[in-house]
Amino acid sequence: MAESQQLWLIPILPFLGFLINGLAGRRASKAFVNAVAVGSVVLSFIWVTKVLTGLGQIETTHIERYFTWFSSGNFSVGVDFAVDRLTAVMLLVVTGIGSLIHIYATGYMAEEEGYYRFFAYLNLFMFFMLILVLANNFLLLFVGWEGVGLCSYLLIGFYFHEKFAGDAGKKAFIVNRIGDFGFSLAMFLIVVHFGTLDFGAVFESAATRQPETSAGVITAICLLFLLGAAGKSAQVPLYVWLPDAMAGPTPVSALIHAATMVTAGVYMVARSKSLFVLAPIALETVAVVGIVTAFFAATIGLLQNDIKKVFAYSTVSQLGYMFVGLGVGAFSAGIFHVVTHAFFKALLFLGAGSIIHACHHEQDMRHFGGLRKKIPITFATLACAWVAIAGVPPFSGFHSKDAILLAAHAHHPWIYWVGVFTAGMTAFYVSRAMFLTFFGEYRGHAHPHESPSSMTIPLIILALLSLAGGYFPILEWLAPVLGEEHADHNFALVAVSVAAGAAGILLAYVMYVASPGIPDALATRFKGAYNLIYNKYFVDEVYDVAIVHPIEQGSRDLLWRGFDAGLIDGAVNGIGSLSRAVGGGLRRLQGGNIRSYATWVAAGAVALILAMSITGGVQ
Amino acid sequence: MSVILFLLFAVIAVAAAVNLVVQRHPITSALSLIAVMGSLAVLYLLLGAEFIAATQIIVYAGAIMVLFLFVIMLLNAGAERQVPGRSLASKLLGIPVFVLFLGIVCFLIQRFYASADSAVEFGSFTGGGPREVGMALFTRYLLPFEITSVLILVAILGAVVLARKELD
Amino acid sequence: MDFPLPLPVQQVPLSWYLILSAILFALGICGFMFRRNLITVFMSIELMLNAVNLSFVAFSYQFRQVDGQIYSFFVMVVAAAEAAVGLAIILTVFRNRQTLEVDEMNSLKL
Amino acid sequence: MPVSTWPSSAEMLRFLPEIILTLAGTGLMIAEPLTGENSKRNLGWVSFVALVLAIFAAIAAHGNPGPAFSNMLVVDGFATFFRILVFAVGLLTILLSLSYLDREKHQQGEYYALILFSIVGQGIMASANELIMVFVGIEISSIASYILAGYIRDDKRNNESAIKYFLLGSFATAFLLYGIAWIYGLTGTTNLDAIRASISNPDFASGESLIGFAAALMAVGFAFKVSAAPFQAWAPDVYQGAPAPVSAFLSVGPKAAAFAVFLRVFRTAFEPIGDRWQPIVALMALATMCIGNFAALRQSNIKRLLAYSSIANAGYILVAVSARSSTGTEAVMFYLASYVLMTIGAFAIITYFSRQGERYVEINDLSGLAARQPVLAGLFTVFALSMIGVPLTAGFFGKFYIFRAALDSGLVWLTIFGLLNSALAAYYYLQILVVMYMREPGEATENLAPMPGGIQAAVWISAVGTILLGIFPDLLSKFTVAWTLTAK
Amino acid sequence: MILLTVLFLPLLGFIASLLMPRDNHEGVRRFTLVFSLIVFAVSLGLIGPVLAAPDQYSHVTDASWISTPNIRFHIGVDGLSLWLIILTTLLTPLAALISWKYIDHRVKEYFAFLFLLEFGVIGVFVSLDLFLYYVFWEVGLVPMYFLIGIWGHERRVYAAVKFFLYTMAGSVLMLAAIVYLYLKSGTFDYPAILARMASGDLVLTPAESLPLFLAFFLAFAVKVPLFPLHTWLPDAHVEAPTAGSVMLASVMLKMGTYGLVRYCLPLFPNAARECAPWIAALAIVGIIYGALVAMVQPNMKKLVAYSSVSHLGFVVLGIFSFNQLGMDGAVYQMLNHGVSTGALFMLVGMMYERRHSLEIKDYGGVATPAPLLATVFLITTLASIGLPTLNNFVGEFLVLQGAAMTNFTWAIFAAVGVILSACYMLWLYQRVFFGRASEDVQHHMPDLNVREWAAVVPLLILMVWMGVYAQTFLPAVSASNAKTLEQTKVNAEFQVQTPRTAPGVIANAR
Repeated sequence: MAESQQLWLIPILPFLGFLINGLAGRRASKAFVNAVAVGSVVLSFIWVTKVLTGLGQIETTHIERYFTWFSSGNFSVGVDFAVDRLTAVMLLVVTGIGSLIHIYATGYMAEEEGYYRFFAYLNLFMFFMLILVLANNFLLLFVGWEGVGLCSYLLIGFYFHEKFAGDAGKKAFIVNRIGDFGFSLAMFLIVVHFGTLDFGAVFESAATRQPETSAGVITAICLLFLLGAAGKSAQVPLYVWLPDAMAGPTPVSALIHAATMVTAGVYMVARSKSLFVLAPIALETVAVVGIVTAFFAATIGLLQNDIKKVFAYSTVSQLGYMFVGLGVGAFSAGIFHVVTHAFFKALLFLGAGSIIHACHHEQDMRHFGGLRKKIPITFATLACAWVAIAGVPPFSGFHSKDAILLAAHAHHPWIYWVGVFTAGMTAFYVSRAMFLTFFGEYRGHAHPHESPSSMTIPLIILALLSLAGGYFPILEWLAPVLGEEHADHNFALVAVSVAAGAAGILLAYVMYVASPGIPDALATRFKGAYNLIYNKYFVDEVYDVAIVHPIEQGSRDLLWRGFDAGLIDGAVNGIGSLSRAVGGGLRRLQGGNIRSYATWVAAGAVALILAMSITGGVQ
Repeated sequence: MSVILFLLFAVIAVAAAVNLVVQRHPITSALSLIAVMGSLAVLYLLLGAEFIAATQIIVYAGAIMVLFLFVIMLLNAGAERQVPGRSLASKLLGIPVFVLFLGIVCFLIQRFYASADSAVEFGSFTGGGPREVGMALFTRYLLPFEITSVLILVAILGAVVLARKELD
Repeated sequence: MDFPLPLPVQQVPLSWYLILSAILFALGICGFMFRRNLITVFMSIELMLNAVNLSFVAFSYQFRQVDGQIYSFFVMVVAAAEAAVGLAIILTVFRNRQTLEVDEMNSLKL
Repeated sequence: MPVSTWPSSAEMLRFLPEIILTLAGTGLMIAEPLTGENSKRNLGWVSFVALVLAIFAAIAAHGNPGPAFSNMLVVDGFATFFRILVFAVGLLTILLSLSYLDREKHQQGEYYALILFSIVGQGIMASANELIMVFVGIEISSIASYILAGYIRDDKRNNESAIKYFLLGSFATAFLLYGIAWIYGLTGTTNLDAIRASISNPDFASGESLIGFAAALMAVGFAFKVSAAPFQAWAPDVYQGAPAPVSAFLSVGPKAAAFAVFLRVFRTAFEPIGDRWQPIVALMALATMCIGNFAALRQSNIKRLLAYSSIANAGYILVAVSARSSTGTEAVMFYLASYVLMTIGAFAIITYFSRQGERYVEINDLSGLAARQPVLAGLFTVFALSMIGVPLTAGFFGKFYIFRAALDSGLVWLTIFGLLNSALAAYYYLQILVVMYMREPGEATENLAPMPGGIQAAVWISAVGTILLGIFPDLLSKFTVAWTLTAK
Repeated sequence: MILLTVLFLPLLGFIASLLMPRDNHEGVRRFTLVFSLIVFAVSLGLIGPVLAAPDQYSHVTDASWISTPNIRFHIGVDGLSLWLIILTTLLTPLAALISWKYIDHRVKEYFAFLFLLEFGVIGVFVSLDLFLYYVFWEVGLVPMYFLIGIWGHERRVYAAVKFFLYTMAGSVLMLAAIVYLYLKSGTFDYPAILARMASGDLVLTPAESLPLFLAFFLAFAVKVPLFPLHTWLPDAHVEAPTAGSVMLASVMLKMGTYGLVRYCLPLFPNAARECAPWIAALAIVGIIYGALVAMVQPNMKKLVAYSSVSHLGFVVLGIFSFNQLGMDGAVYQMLNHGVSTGALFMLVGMMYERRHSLEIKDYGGVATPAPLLATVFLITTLASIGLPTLNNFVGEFLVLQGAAMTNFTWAIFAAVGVILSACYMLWLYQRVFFGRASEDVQHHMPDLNVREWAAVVPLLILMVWMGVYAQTFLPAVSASNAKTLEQTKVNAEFQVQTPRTAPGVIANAR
């Protein structure tokens, strides 16, 4: 093993930040809080770069074992960190974008109450996210997995005075729990069949097993992992929490719900690549789930008016793309998209935050308009993100998305076509958002102003990354770990997808800049479809009616009042009442009358005589 | 002869006992009881228990029953009132219990006692005279005999405690 | 003692005595159950004791032993003692309640 | 038949305790009219001393065990145990009575004499080896008890208690007597060992049915005395109506002696037909437990509640009787001892608490006692917990020994029902605790005079004994083991 | 000697506090705190020798107590009981702390009962003689009855009586079974009985061992409480004073699960294995049922109580998985539940002290006036729902893993409980702490004071410690569980060799 790189410092720095801010932040000055929060993450980023330079090409996985977390019998779980090329990418993304967003947040959150609390949570998130990425076994990964979920919960519910924030946080956590349910079961199956949770050991023994004996189990494991990933990465049918999660402060949306945490599912599937490749059915399912999600979320995104909601559905949709990438075997492409998406989606959110900040917490695009001139830096940077996500060559989104779509075409052409159509929609709704926000006349009542430099600088950096990110050699870098894609660069296919993007932008321009009456006309014309999509297919409502409500009502009326209080306690109390009734009956026999008592004595005597003289005596 | 005597006095005894049970007035019942005791004394004689027969008349019929009569008269007890009794249990179970009890006892005697049964021959047993009784009482049964004095002491004490006039 | 027997001998079986005893005993039970005067009830008990005595004497004859008779003697003593106490109790009851009705003695219940 | 000579001094010694008590009782009768109103209390102390002497005499007698008076009596460990037990009951009863009689203005020497005579009867029952002694002992004990139950003769409750006790008691005795007659008729003897020998003889003429019949009649008498179902009906009325110290006495003394006799007769004389009576006694035990516990659930009067509780306790003891083993006998002995302690303790508190004329005998009168009189409530709690059978109290070990014996004899079903019954019983004892601890203090808990010394002594002795036996049952169980009824 | 001290010091405390003057409330409180801290400190001395040989009994005292029948005062500690004892001694001073202001009448009796409770509970955990065990088992009942009945809320009497009767009814049959075992084996001494079973001197036929097992099991199942015998628990918890709830949840319920591990499995391995599917089914139903019912409770304590039903379902499931992981997890989960649910009850109690209500609807927005309380509550909540790095996670994971190894379906259903626990706890948290604070809440919810801090901080530390470095605690537990499992196997093998055994039993004895 190579010399120790002190990997533990990477997550522990933000954790220290969390501790300091959490314990002392309340009474500390903002400057101090800023210094601790930003400083710890930036230091962590620096440490990451130092570690990665130290490790160089990372031909083999670099593992550092610290201590046994718990052990039972032959089974033990260690706190072990590992770095390979995949981890390296993720580490850079997480700490890098994390640093930017921390910096941004110092400006964005400047006037919020609970400032220290926000940063403490954010640091805690970094800690868990880094654990997730660094983990060398499934359980430690799960620690990070759950931890980021927790921070997500805390940060979504940051404005805890508002009911919707609390609701959204809870929803996020619980839906994630459903995913974790799958994740846990997958782990259980792994332990049952492989006896360990260490990545290396599991993958190795999975690969050497006889496929006919273990295929079913591995498929099951992978499907369960998929459930977990679907929860975390907001895939159908568990995507519902992510749009609601926008209740949190915007930097949170950028960091957690766009750039890092939600991609954990993708990371996890990529990490488990060795298993997934042994389970083609599971892989297929991943692809289908991905494309369905991509398409489905994109349609919803078309009609949202809340700028953050639009981006949220966009995130869901983009995550779908990543899943498609994984599902069709283009793991590197999936991760590549993770990276580029982290750039441009973080940028989109931060930009949106900047807009919201400028417009005094207005998020409805119908109250924006013409902001291009009022907040030019924001506009400029957002435009970079726009072109990136719309797949305009040669910007970052184009590269990663095309890598995925090409791989998909090689695999299942229909996925490609749906993907292309979705790309068109993506271009449309992002353009729509851009047009509604920055073009036309200002329709709001606030006095928009440009954000402070602590916010704009990260925007600018991200903008650059969004533009150029596509040229990072991530595919090549990851190839040894995640395998090569064998899709040939078919220019026709590329052209089609680019065209779809262009069409989307064009259509949006027509509808929202050139002739703004069209949307309303269409809405009245296709009222049913419009309502359906506008209300997000009523998925939340269906879940409510079909799952949440029955469980709640059933628990209350059937289980608690009916079974618990009624049946069990009723039976228990019934025994009591019955006993008392018997007692009452006996009391009546005991009426105080001597002659009755004598009768009982005589009758008892008769019974006794009968019993004792007849039993056994008379045959 | 002994058959006739037995039957005669047995019938008297049963009849008197029935009378005791069916009569409403305690005096009548008391007199019936005396009749039972008298006829039993005769049967004792038939069984060769002379001393007991005598005691039966003197102590039982004489002393105890007189005490009863005294009390009945002292309290001026009249006939029971003609109201329905309050004991449901005795009303429902009384007769069945009586019949069953008697039935079982008779059955058992007929069925099982027959093997040990013997004919009563008057005069064949003469161990029931005062001498024999006295011998047994003061040798083997000395302790119980002495102890019964405690019993009687208790009875006296009880009567005194319960029936005396308040001193104060 | 020698006693001439003019009639053709047809002896009484001992069991008849026992059955008579049983009948009297059962009648005593009946008396307790059906009579409502305290004194009569008490007399029913005396009847039962008498019935027992008859059994004792009969058995005494059976074994040609005096022991059974001694028993009945003790029973008489006990009966006497009981009579003294019982009647004293009945007196106190009557003094307090002015009645001998058995059915009135039921204030203690429930 | 052997004609015995004048009793030897050893035989006299074996009967010495009863002689002492008889003499003391007679002396009290004589002294009573000669004693001034104010010094009658001293007569109580005389009886106390007599009982202490009797205990010593019983111990002395045990030093020289064996039969006495033509085998009428037998002094063995079993007899000694029960003698000491009933004498101890007498001691505690007298401690209770001293101030009670003062309070009720009935301080008389006769009372103590009656107690002593009753105990004489019970002592005889404990050592009787002859049915005639059984009978006479029961009668002495009972007749004295009848009078004691109606001791406050101008109290209607006392009257009724006495008349019920008397009539029903005599009624049951008649059955017992009839049974004795039949035993005599079937075996020609009334000596317990001889009866056993006669029954176990394979040529036994009359067959088992008649013996069963006779045994059943005797069982009626015993079952009545121990208040076993279905002969239990008298007990609640009598205990409720009798003066509180007498209730205490009646619910333990005669009962303990009756169990002694029950055991001795059935385990000695009727052991050969054990197969016949065991299931019957077991059923009786079950019925007794159930009736006692179920009926107790609905009681509001403490004395009556304790009466039902004593019925239930009789049921537990019958479980041990039905075990038909020497461990069963040990269990009976242990349980009775612990039962004596907790029952007398509880009655002692009631005696004190009820105040003149026994005004406060409802459970609700105890409301909030713990707040006003924590020590008193604590003591009552000890007794209640012991009756429930919570460990570290004597009652727990009592139950434990009983159910061990039952299981040992394969009475699994009875054990289970018994244990469930004891859980059921917890309910009404808890009710007392609830009232004492969890209610607001009521009118009845006010103006409690300080506890008289005698009652205090009785309560503390009972409580300490209850806890001591609960922690170190060996203190007693080594005697029960050594002195159990040995099958010959 | 240390163990004797730990066991009897509380008894001494009980007596001493009873003897203290009646109205010196402050004195009694201080005495209780200091004295129970001393007990805790002494109990720490148990750890060293036990960790050195966790599968053996350390600190053994074996003296004759009762000669007929031979009942021994046999006590000892192994890896299974060690942490439970420490938990008990730790929670007692904390319970005293949280009762400081809460209890203002009949103070000395209250603290006396607290000591008696500690005595009984420790006794249960250290007894190695079945009879002694039963004695302590019942002794623990009495103080809790009074704690609920005297210092509880409105329906305290009902709850106290229900608690007592439920437990009593459950445990009497265990007594019968203990006695039966004694009659079969001739001893109450637990190690001796096991030795006899292992050597084949004592053979229980299937017809015997099943009823015996059920008799033990019923007693424990009531105590645990296992669905559907749980209905006493919500009532008892709701009505009990805070410290009562804490002690009840944290240590008394463990008496049941401890009994399952300590007695049910080694004594009746075949019966236990035979019944395992049914019991696991009940446990799983309990997990889900408890969670669902907890979700709809309007009362905080009731909610936590039902959550206990759910949590303890995990413990039972783990035990009846019959493998190392499951059992380790189960035992660990006992400790975890003791820490986190104890803390939850403490916090709920603190809120009750401020607001005098347990109804969730009377709260809302508490995080605003009392952020520290909110934070502590949050951490506790997270621990309770099994967030990794906090204690419950390790236990739950091991239990579920163990269950999965035995029967994967169990794990599937049981894991649903993990989802649901998040639902009800977070919903509770949201309703109580989130939202806008009403006037009442705003003014009557001061933040934690020093005394309250002192009560919860040890538990918070434990939550993290046990969650992050389980190796402090687990190896001892593991070793003793390994021995227990071995015992169940020894017997199974023995049964295989015995021709009398029915084939079904062998099939079930893995």
